[in-house]
Amino acid sequence: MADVAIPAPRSAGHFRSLKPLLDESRVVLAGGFLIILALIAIFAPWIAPKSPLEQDLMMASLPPIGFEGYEPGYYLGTDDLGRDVLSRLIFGARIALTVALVAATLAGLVGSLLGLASGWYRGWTDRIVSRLVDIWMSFPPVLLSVLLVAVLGSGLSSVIIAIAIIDWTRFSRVVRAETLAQGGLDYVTAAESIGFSRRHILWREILPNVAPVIIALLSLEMGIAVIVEAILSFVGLSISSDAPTWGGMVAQGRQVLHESWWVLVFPLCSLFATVLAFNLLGNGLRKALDPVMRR
Amino acid sequence: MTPPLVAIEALSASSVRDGNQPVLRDVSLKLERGEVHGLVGESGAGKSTIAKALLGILPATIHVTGGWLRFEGRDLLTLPHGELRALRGRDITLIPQDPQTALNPARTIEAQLTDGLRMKLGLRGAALRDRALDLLEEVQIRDPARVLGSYPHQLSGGMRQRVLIAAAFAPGPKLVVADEPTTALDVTVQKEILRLIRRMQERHSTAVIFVTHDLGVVAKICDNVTLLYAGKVIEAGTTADLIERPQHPYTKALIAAGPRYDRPGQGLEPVPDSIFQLLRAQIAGSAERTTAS
Amino acid sequence: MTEILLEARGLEVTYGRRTGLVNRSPGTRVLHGVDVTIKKGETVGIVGESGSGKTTLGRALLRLVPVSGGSIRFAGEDITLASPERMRAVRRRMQMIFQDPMASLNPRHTIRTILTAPLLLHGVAHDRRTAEERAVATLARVSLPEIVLDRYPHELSGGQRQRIGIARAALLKPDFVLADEIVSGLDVSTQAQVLRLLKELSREMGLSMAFISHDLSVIRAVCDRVYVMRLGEVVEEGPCDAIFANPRSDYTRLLINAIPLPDIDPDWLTAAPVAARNEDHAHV
Amino acid sequence: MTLTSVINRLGMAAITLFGVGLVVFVLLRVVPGDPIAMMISPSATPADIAALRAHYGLDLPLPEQFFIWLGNVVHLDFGTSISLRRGVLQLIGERLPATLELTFAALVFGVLAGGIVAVAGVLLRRTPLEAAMDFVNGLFLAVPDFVWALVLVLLVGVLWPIFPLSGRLDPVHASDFMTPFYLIESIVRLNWTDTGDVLAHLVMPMLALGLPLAAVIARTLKEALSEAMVQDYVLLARLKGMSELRLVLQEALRNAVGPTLTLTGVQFTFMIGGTVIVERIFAFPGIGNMAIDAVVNRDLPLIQGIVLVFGALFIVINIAVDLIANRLNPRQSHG
Amino acid sequence: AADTSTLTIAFNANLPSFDGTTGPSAVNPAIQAIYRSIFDQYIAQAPDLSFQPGLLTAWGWNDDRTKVWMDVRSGVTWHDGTPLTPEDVTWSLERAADPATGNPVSNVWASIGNFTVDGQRITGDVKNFDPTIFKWMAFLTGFVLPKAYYTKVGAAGFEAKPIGTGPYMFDAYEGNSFLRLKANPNYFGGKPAFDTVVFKFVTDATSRVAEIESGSSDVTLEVPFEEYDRLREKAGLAGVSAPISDIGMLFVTNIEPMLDKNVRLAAHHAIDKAGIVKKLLRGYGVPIDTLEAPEYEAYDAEIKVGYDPKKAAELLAASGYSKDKPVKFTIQTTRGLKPKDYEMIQAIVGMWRKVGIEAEIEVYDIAKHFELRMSHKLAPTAFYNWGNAIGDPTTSTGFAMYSKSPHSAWKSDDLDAMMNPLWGEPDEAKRIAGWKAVDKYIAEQGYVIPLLQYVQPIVYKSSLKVIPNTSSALQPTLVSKV
Ligand SMILES: Nc1ncnc2c1ncn2[C@@H]1O[C@H](COP(=O)(O)OP(=O)(O)OP(=O)(O)O)[C@@H](O)[C@H]1O
Ligand SMILES: Nc1ncnc2c1ncn2[C@@H]1O[C@H](COP(=O)(O)OP(=O)(O)OP(=O)(O)O)[C@@H](O)[C@H]1O
Ligand SMILES: [Mg+2]
Ligand SMILES: [Mg+2]
Ligand code: NI
Repeated sequence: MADVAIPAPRSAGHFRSLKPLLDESRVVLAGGFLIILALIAIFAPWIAPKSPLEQDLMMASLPPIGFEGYEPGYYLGTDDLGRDVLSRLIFGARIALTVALVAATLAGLVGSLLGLASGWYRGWTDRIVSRLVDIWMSFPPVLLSVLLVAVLGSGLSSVIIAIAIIDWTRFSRVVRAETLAQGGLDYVTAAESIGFSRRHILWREILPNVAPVIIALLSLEMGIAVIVEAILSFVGLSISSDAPTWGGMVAQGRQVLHESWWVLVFPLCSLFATVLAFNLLGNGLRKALDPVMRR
Repeated sequence: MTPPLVAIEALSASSVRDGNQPVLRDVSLKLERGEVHGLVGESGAGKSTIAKALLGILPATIHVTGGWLRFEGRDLLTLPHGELRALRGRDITLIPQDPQTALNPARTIEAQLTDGLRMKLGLRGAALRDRALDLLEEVQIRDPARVLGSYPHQLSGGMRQRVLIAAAFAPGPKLVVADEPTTALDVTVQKEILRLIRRMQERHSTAVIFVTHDLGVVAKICDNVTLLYAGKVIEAGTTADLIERPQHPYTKALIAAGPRYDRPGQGLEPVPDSIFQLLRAQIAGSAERTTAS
Repeated sequence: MTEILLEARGLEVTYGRRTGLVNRSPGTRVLHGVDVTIKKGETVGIVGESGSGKTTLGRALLRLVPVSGGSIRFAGEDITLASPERMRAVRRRMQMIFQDPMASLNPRHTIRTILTAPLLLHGVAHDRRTAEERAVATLARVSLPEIVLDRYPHELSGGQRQRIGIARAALLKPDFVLADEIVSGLDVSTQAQVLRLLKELSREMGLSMAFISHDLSVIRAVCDRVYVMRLGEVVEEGPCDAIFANPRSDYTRLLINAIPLPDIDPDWLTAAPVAARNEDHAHV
Repeated sequence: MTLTSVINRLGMAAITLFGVGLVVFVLLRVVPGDPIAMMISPSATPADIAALRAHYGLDLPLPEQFFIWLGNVVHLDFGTSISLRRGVLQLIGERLPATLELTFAALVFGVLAGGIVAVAGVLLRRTPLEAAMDFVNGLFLAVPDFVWALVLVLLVGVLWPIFPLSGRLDPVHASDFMTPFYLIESIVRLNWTDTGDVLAHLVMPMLALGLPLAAVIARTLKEALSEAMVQDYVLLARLKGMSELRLVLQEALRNAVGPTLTLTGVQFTFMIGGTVIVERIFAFPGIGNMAIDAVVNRDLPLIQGIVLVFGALFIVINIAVDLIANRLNPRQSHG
Repeated sequence: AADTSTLTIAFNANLPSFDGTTGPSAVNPAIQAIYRSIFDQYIAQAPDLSFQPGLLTAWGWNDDRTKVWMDVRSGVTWHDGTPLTPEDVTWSLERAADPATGNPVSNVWASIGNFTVDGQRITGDVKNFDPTIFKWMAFLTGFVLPKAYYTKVGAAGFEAKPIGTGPYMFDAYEGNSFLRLKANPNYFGGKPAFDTVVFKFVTDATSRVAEIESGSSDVTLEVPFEEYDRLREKAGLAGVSAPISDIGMLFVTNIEPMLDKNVRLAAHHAIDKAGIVKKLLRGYGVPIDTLEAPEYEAYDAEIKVGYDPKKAAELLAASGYSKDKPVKFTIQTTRGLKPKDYEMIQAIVGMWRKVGIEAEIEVYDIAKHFELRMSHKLAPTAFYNWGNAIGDPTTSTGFAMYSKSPHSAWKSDDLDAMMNPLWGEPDEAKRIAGWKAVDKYIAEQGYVIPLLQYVQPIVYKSSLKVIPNTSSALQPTLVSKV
């Protein structure tokens, strides 16, 4: 029967949306990098050759392996306190990823919820949320984050909260627009005509369709969070204890650049690579997840 | 003897995107000067692919795998890029399907209508404007001066399609490719547009390739028809022959499937599966023949 | 015998009206007092050119767009001002099939979810298993095999998707179904299948149906009665046979004359020009 | 825009500014760090401290402080800076022009550079060069402005010192300006030496601020252009024989520029925020540089004033962007 | 910096205000160099902190310390050409004493008053005896401002165009950017070396390095020591570094666990100050054990605490702590305010960890430090740097350790009892000896942990000569052409 000649699904079952993703070599590359980074972060204590905090002033400012005057065991050299750069990088990945994950998730959660609500219920909810977004966006973000960290005191949680407080608007705006767009599509009318409650429609019908946008934004936001943390460290306001943050290492390495460039260059590279990976992943996700369903 | 205006010979193409699935299979057709030739078939039959091949705008994902495509005896497939560029837009023009998206929303009608005149005919200044006004009059637009200064969103769908028709006939082409030019329009507007195309075509004795999926439209406007299925020519001939004396069972079945307001008892007969099987067998058979030869 | 199921009197719909303090706007009225009556088991066609308000009328009947005037009665109950809760209960008996089956099926749900969720919601089935059994039965009714359940909408062909749309509407055994341009995107052969299916179903289930289309041939093939709309008003109404045989309104005549039938008729194109239309300045 | 929509926007702007003022006010009162603590003498008694606090009006209850401040702001009195001991409005009036000139220069640079890259990228579609450009652009997207500033200081400043690294003018030869808009004034006066000097001082901070913007614009615009390039009207124009460059510029650009414009508006406000650090690094005498000092000194009236000005700028920019978008979109500009 | 009669200084701080007697900027040691260029102090101070005649040529108390007298230099003119009068001096003194003007140390100036003028001599009453009052006249807010001009143009007018009696005159100013001064040809100390002096305000250290390295500036200061060593070696550049009157220290607050003397002393003994100076500061710093730097009057070389991790561990063990069961507390620090401040604290925490102290670092900014210190809420240990350009023990040990001072962290009666009589001690020798005793006691008790005296690095073009100033103020008058 001609009409039962059902076209074969592009790929089986629930993994269907992974396929176009994997077609994008950049996404694979970026995702692979981030997975390795995450593994390094999780297993930092076992991977790092030294303790990131252990300092030995006698071993200060050693160059990386292969450069004149290196010491075996210090693969990427040491900083001016004699701490192992590689180990600090590895533990820094922990902080970077924690900040990225938690801050982006928080911002995403708050922003998406508000965006969904204002895009779907409209009316007063929308008016209030939109005004709040306007107010928020009018603040210069760097100034706001500096003030926030000053209020909250420095520390990992303060940085995370500050980023979430500043960046939720990014989500709210995009998710609102997407929700508005989705709300106008016929499948929503279909759900209404079947008799689903508005809340049910929001969570079960619209959310799954807005989710790809949120996921892509999350990935981009993680990159942004890493940068913001670096900016705060740079201004000297981030994680307080001598925790090894990349941003802090950059700020520190900057002062000794001509003496020991490796203290600056390696964390800067890690920072770039990570932000780049998050950006690539986010854009890849956006492209790959979005148009599949809308043809 | 002058060659026919268009001669397509054994044209085959396949889609890179869908795993080298054939899109056109040994398609041949001829088009004389001043003839309106219909291309009909269901969605995906390859109608637009033929139209695009004529215009030299096949997407990179479709590869021609064999055959010829001659325009006044010159093979369009091997024509140097410069000559092709000179040819299209002057000798071959297009009336697109969707008047909503085929006009640049950011430019005035005048600018878009006169592009071809300026670039292909070298008209300038007052002459250009006069020609544009004439063209709009020709496609029966009232108050052409006002329309020239308008933006597309200020015109109705029918008016936009008229503008597009005017633009297509502007440089005095030998062939106009019309890819479903009325599908997006209301029936009443469709009738006017069909009438207009026919009139313009007759006045300028232009040949038209008319792509549609509606046998009714074909019956009203085309001189000759080619019916396609899955990239293969199923039946071709004069319109009268094909509509009134269809040979192939698929053609018959298609005519029977369409409802008709004047025969309420008839129509709505789905094409039987046996015919699809036949079609598939036919396609497979000819494919074998090609590989064998 | 012919009991009235759905009745609208003087229906008015206005889009874009705002009543804010600074932000007010009278909006544009697109339905100007439309009367519609649909009897039990009857299929009513609504025809008219693009923008004439067909979709708006259909959705207003289901109270899916806010109604700014007139009244709607469904099965004897005035639902013009029914509460959202009440409407949700009524909706079980009023269903809808959409023009674009791709847009009307949630791209993130499997057919299984799409078909079982309404059953579970309205308590027609009390658990997943019975719901699925019902879904499979309905699928069979629209000639689709069970394997379709695990597919996503984009993994089906256009005709199949539209049959899923029909299945979804039929699932709850409604009294009334609104079908809005449901075949205009389909090839003739597929169109014939879908229309046949719809006719059979409505006969079997004793459905009342509002069938929106701009194609008079299709209307003629499936409807008992027809409403011809123009610019938000009904210009003519009556049984199909009567209207097609003897259209009273010029507009109806115009519509009928514009249909290209697959006949050789050299005069069709050149026959008296169709009446001028008000289409010169279409901006809103 | 109609009159009601103008009134509407102004009303919204007022509400937004009120909200901004409230938030910054509350935030500042909970920030630890007391402006008074920073200036008391080692031998001060608690009474001295209380007197000083009263002197700056910091002893009143918070709501009262807020409404006093708000009332003054309505009369355009932003108070007096604690650390600089001058009128906040006057200070901002002096510094804001520097920031505006800098950010506008960066905006122009970002738009031009980003636009050119985007157009080039579209013209080079499906060539290896396109991939390379995308890759480089991706890298640029990952580099925040303050890192650019560092890199520029280290590389260009020292290795290839053709542009001055600090300030807005060469202090030795700086002539007298009557207005704080040095660039504009020097151009108006046709004093090209000054113009050259001001421009040379702009280059480095402008690059630091403008490069990330350029990267963002390049990406967004290229995406929109690519999308527009497959539209029917572009196809039709191509059939008429237009060159690719003309297709991009004449057919696609105006239709694609909308999202980029909105984004540029948003990015521009981010950029004004970015001046906080970049101006610091290049010792550029703008409002961002002053903002850091204000925060370090807990100069409450000054911070409040600066944030409010930033907020107002944001609103103005957004209205401007909307107006431009309206102009460019024939659908809206008509009738 | 193209022509040689111009001196361009890449300066490390911004100039918030031209009035060096009011507001927070008045007590900011970094910008005294600028004030000292435009204005003169009542009493001048040489680079070695010794006092010299300034606008006053002679000064002193009467025998029973109930009156002060001052002789005003004659023949001095303001930059606008009007002569300096004793009224300018008394007006400046009275203005400084009036808290309403916003002088942050007005109560210091309020200790004298009721001035009478007789020729060039000013006589005033001592309201309450402060032995350091004449030292303050060479210190913060000790500037003479023009009475007539100031009253005429007002505060705003003065900010727009300040005039003083100093070696350089105001020429052009752009906030956060630069200040241009020109030579005062009528300066009483002789015409200064440069026609024009430009202060570029470059607060970012790396940018300052770039400024001097690219040749845009002639002199800069407070660059990272690594850079200092590198730049000094470069052709065309030279460097000078000297200890200054600025010390790095750890405040100890009298809360748990610092109430335990063993913990305090252990924390002190565990720090290898010499190691920190050598490795972190590349030798640029002088380890100290008291709040008095060697240049100060009350410096006592005898007071030594010493690096002794073993002893530290023993002390901790006596209180029941060990590496496995460490004593835990917070240490607060600024970051980037002083060279290597944060790194030093990290190093100290590392050293503490080895003896059984587990300290958590909290970074704060300087504003928060002030508030916490004023409200006595600092963490058990808090890093700060203390400047004392007059070298008097009251302004170092005194204000840092006296419980009634809002700047002290350790507040205890035993210390107050020792210090109380010293504030008004008229006998200078007795007074200094008293403060030495206080310092000794503080070291024994571990009430504060002094770390080091800072060294100021100055880099300049080798065509110049720079005399380092112990007070840390890089005055243009200390720079000359070779
Ligand atoms: N860009 C493309 N790349 C690859 N294959 C394509 C592309 N566009 C269309 N095809 C394939 O070519 C075949 C013929 O498509 P074509 O557009 O010519 O059909 P059509 O007859 O015009 O159909 P319709 O009536 O829907 O317009 C289809 O199978 C389609 O999948
Ligand atoms: N959500 C809406 N907001 C504002 N105006 C609308 C909205 N939906 C439809 N309209 C307008 O209402 C009028 C009637 O639209 P409707 O969709 O009901 O027409 P229709 O007869 O279904 O047309 P079509 O055949 O094109 O589907 C049109 O002028 C349309 O522009
Ligand atoms: Mg087609
Ligand atoms: Mg409709
Ligand atoms: Ni108009």
